[in-house]
Amino acid sequence: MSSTTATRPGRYQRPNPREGFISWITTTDHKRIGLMYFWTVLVFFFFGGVQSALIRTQLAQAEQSVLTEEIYNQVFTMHGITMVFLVVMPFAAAFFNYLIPLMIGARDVAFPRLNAFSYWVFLFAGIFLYSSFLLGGAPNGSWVGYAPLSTDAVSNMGFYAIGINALGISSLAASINFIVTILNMRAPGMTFMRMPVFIWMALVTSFLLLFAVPIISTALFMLMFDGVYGGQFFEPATGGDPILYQHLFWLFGHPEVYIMILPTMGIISETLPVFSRKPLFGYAAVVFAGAAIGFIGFGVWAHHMFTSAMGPVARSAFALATMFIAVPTGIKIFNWVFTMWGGKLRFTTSMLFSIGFVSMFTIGGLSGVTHAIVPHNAQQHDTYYVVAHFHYVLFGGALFGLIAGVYFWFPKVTGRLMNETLGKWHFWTWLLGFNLTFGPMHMSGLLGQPRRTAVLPAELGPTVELYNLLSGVGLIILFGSALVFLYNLLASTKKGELAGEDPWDARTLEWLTTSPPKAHNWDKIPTVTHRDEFWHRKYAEDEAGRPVAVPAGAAEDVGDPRGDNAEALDEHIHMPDASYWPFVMVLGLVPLMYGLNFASAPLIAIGLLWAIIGMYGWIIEPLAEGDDDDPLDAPNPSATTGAVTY
Amino acid sequence: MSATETPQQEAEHGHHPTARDYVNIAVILGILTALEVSTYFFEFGPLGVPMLIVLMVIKFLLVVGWFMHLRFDTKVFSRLMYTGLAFALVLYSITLAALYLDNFSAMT
Amino acid sequence: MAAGAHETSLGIDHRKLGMWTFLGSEFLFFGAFLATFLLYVQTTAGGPGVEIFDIPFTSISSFVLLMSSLTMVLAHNAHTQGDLRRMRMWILATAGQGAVFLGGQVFEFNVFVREGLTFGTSPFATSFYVLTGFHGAHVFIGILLLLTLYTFSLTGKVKPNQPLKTEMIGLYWHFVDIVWVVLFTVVYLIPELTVLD
Amino acid sequence: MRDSSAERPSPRRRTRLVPMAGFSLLALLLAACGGDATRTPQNALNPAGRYAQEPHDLITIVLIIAAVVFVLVHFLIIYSVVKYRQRKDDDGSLPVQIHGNTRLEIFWTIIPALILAGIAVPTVQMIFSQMDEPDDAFVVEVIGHRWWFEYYYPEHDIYTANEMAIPVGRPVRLQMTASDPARDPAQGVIHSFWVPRLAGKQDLIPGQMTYLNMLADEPGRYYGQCAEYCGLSHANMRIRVEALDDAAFDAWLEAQQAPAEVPADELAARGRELFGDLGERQACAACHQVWEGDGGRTPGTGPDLTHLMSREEFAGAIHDMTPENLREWLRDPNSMKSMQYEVNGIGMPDLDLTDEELDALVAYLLTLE
Ligand code: HEA
Ligand code: HEA
Ligand code: HEC
Ligand code: CUA
Ligand SMILES: [Cu+2]
Repeated sequence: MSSTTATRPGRYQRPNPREGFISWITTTDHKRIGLMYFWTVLVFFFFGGVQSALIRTQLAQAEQSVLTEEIYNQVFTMHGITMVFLVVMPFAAAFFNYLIPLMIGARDVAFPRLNAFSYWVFLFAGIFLYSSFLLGGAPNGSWVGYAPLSTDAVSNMGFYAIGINALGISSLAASINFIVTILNMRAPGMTFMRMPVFIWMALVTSFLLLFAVPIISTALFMLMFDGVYGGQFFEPATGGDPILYQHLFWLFGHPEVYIMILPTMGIISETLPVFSRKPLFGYAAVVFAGAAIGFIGFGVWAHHMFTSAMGPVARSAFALATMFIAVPTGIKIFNWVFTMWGGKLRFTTSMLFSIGFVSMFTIGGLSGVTHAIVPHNAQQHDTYYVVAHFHYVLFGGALFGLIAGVYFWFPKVTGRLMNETLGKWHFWTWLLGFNLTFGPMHMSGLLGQPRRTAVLPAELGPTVELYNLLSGVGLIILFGSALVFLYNLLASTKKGELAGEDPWDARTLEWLTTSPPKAHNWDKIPTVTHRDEFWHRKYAEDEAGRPVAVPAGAAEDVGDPRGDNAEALDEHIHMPDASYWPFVMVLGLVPLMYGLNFASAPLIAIGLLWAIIGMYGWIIEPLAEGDDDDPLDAPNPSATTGAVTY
Repeated sequence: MSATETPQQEAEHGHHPTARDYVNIAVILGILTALEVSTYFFEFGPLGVPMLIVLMVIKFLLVVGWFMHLRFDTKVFSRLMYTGLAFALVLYSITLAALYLDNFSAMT
Repeated sequence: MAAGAHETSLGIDHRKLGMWTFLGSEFLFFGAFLATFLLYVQTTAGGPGVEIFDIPFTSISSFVLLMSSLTMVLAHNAHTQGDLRRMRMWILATAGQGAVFLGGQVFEFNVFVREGLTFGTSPFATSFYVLTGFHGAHVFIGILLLLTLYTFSLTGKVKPNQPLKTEMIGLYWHFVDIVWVVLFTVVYLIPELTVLD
Repeated sequence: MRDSSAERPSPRRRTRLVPMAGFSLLALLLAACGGDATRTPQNALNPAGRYAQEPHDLITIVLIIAAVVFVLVHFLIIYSVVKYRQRKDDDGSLPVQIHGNTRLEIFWTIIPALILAGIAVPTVQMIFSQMDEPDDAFVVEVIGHRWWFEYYYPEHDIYTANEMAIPVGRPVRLQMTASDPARDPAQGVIHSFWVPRLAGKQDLIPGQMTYLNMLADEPGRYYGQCAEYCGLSHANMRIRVEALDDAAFDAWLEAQQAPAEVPADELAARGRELFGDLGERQACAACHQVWEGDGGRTPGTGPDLTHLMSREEFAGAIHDMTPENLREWLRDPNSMKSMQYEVNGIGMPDLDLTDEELDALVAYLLTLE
């Protein structure tokens, strides 16, 4: 944003388009990056959905062979990978990106280019994973990739090890970015205990990622070294221990499931109060419980290994830890319910999904507790009972909440409302289809149906067959429902009812600015004096605790609670400029990933070199033209003569 | 971000170590290393391992505290580092214990 | 992004906070490989074990790496005083010592391979190479960063009033150093005492 | 109770859909408890011995507690939804802004903690009691291969595959590991042994030994299958356990210990010859043992065929032991079960057998009583 942009001699032209393809490739705006995450996620969700449809078709009847075992195994593996790493996690990242700066009163995240980098790594790692279908078959060692099966070349798990590792880099960069943003960029007055719960959960999630991602990264490196380069980490022939892999995977894997649910818990903690017209019941307890879940969540990993080679002491210890994670979760459930208690509930679609979340997640959580009963876990483990459990927490939990968030913040992002009638259709069919798909799995699991089997054995009996058929029917409903959602999204973006600035009578800071927000979010950074700041600008409480609208002509002027905003622009707003470099650098990752997978030294070298060059471009480029991080940045003769890297 | 990397800012934290302090620390580090290596040449009996661990911890703390300025910087940094360190220590110790002590091979 | 450190909520520069956050997570990265190595210290599948280590040799390269931390912090010290010339000298010294350490590692690996400890010989071998190899990769990146810093201080991209840049690279460098402090003791010295007897 | 409640979803009011879905689930759960063994032979809710019964009793209690919590939470949700919904005639005023209630919050922290502590005690006790080695256990060694189970009876020097016979009323201790193709853990992968009505599952780890206790109270055929994903044909790796009363079990042991008879019939004799020598092609005997009494029994890389006909099913217990099936199996094994012999040597190869060879081999196999 300065006059020097066009005039610097000897330097490449910095991109600064406001629209068009290039503007998306080069953007560093957290809102645009959030949107890119969102749309990419929808596409991957569609893929994951198609894969689940293949699974359900194959299992619709006993002893079918619509798919060969080979294909089936690839399909369920990619389904798990897609849904976990390419749908739920980046879905949360979409919300984090869009909302964190808005909710804490910042103009962007701490490292805007790193943010773009995270997105591009995510996209290209996803494409890399899917390219495996064309290059000798997709990974087929399941999403947990247990060694030594996954070090066998036939499992194609090189793609998994390398692709997920790349996704880990993306997540790690994003988590550092969000941690710094939240710790360091809060608006004046936004103390920790005034932060929205969503921000708290984003912070906890980021810390979980920060500490969990390096662990999976090591596990995946080991898998890659064993599988592609002849390493012996998990090879029993030379004394390698396959159980080590399981520990490392679940050391990450269990925090991971909370990484997937905590963002949703944050969303719910925003929507329920708004639509109940009451503050969140027990804010401190909800925050504390969220942190406790994150913390305890690091100490329960081996509950996925109760039937593995673990002795009774470890089994007992992890059973205890696992059970007690229900306590903080229970605190949250009850606090949410009591947020509704005594309120005035408005059943918007967003509210319905939020209530649906509380209900469905409770079911999934309770079945989770039954897993911790180790003697009986030996019956449940690796059956459809577990499949039911985790779809209830992931789909009924994480996805329900994320969708509640979509309906809630859609007007913020687009300035328009989503169609409520379609929304209600979406919700009820979604709820019905979901329960029909996954409810019966509890039973088919207990009746003896193991997971990850390409055939439904006829000997399990007609009851189990019936349940499987029901699951298939449920999925058809889900697909219809998803189409309603998709239509609603697209149609409402174009011609949805105009939302105005504050359609929900909301409570938090992001509603203080315009919808959609300007590129720089705030004309003037607001000063925060309360938790639920925006609400407190609109209402005061009388002695009885009853809220009354702020008097003095406030009512007629929506702009008034935005008092800060009405003033003129802050002196001189520096926004980070767009940049090619994150994208360019990530392009280098592509040859690197294939090179590692096919053990090709030239490809690896090209990739590394490319990435390093990209990195230099990145370092040399000032964050914003003319707003170099050095106030002394005068045209320096040596700057053009001495620099060689571009 | 900008113009904050001025010498004055460092001064705000007060008692900033001098080059001489750094050299002193390095001398201590060198001596400790020599002590460590001496376990290879001399027999320390059962004292060897505990001694090595203590020396390692001291060296670690010296580098972190002085060279990385943790002693003089804001607590936030210490918390970040020690949280990571504590997580690593606890989690991997439990893992090793489970693998070594409490599996079937150990049972029989 | 307009916010400088004076405007941040914690009064700390973003980059330094980000670096420390990152370093916090690195403990878990190296920890896993170290734990793996400990698990496999004696799993040599008939191949060479810890007796292959040449403690005097590794001691010297460890010492060099340790001293590179001194030159690193001196470089930062010089930079805080705005003395780019001395800063550059110390940076070169640091990078040089890093290179000596790396050279030592390459040499050591070569010797080991010749003595029969190849990457796929045993879990011991693989975990040793991967653990120390990843540390070496960190040193290598550190050297690249140092040389970049050196060049940029010549071109004016890094200026006398920007010691934070040196400090950040220093943090990374010292971290790599403390990892080696741990590795040297746990990988080389302690097994030498316990496993061999 | 019958399972049929699943088949007729009854029309309900929308607002109650959520709880109703839950309740019908619970009803289904209970319905299956007494499930009829022939309709659901792999039913974990229908235990047939103490190692399956005890966990089942424990989980029943936990499920009831879970049901109570479920009902409670949903009562609260539904009550709030009905009572506190914004009415049509709403005056636009806002409800009292309650920020929390510490006493209530402590209450719902402590109560769940107490409940869980209550569940934890018997759980931990049972973990130990289930894993303890029983006193007079009958030991069977189990090796998981891709994709079939091999059993060895160390006291009697018996090898068999997929179908295992055990004595009724006596605890059986399985001593398990995994390896591929034969006893080489280098290519082994993890499997899991699971016969729900007799015991929970336990993984088999290549290079390590794991143990599992089982007990059958009644004679009968118990179904199970591999429960840890082990690659291509994981779905086709099934288990049959035949629990026999003492007399029958002794007879079984005796029959299995006997060497195979050399067939008299001409075609079968020709088959026996081919079995040992297929010219250019790999002989069956390279992988399969048919023990005729000389020397000790030495396992091959494929199932022991000495008493093949004593088994009702073959190939990971997915096919009935009929001459037609056997013939098809020898003609084109991959059509009967997905394997990857060509890729990494796992499974049974296609040996391009001619029709006569097939006839002879099948005739021979049929003599292996
Ligand atoms: C979002 C993801 C998510 C979440 C939140 C959870 C939450 C929980 N999970 Fe789940 N889990 C998964 C995702 C998740 N899980 C996945 C993906 C797998 C399978 C991985 C694979 O193998 O592929 C899995 C598998 C899994 C297993 C291994 C099963 C097996 O393979 O054998 C276990 C075992 O203990 C378990 C336990 C739990 C527990 C105790 C909780 C608890 O956090 C739940 C707590 C919540 C409640 C209990 C409800 C509300 C509480 C109250 C109303 C208070 C009162 C309650 C009581 C007094 C009980 N989970
Ligand atoms: C968040 C995670 C998540 C989600 C949402 C889902 C969703 C679904 N899952 Fe799955 N699932 C997993 C995570 C998830 N799953 C995991 C981790 C595993 C374990 C894998 C393993 O064992 O390794 C698994 C395994 C798994 C199995 C077990 C396979 C086996 O063990 O053999 C089954 C079986 O039925 C199944 C079914 C389904 C179904 C029917 C859905 C449906 O609910 C899907 C519904 C989706 C749609 C209907 C998509 C529609 C989308 C659109 C229409 C958008 C269109 C947009 C554009 C075109 C731009 N899943
Ligand atoms: C390279 C090894 C190999 C050769 C040669 C081989 N088989 Fe097999 N065979 C196997 C393996 C492995 C299995 C187990 C396959 C499975 O169930 O997954 C098997 C299974 C069988 C079974 C089913 C046993 C059971 O109880 O499940 C029969 C019968 C059989 N083979 C017969 C033969 C005959 C007859 C020949 C020769 C014409 C032959 N095999 C050659 C490896 C071999
Ligand atoms: Cu063996 Cu699955
Ligand atoms: Cu878990």
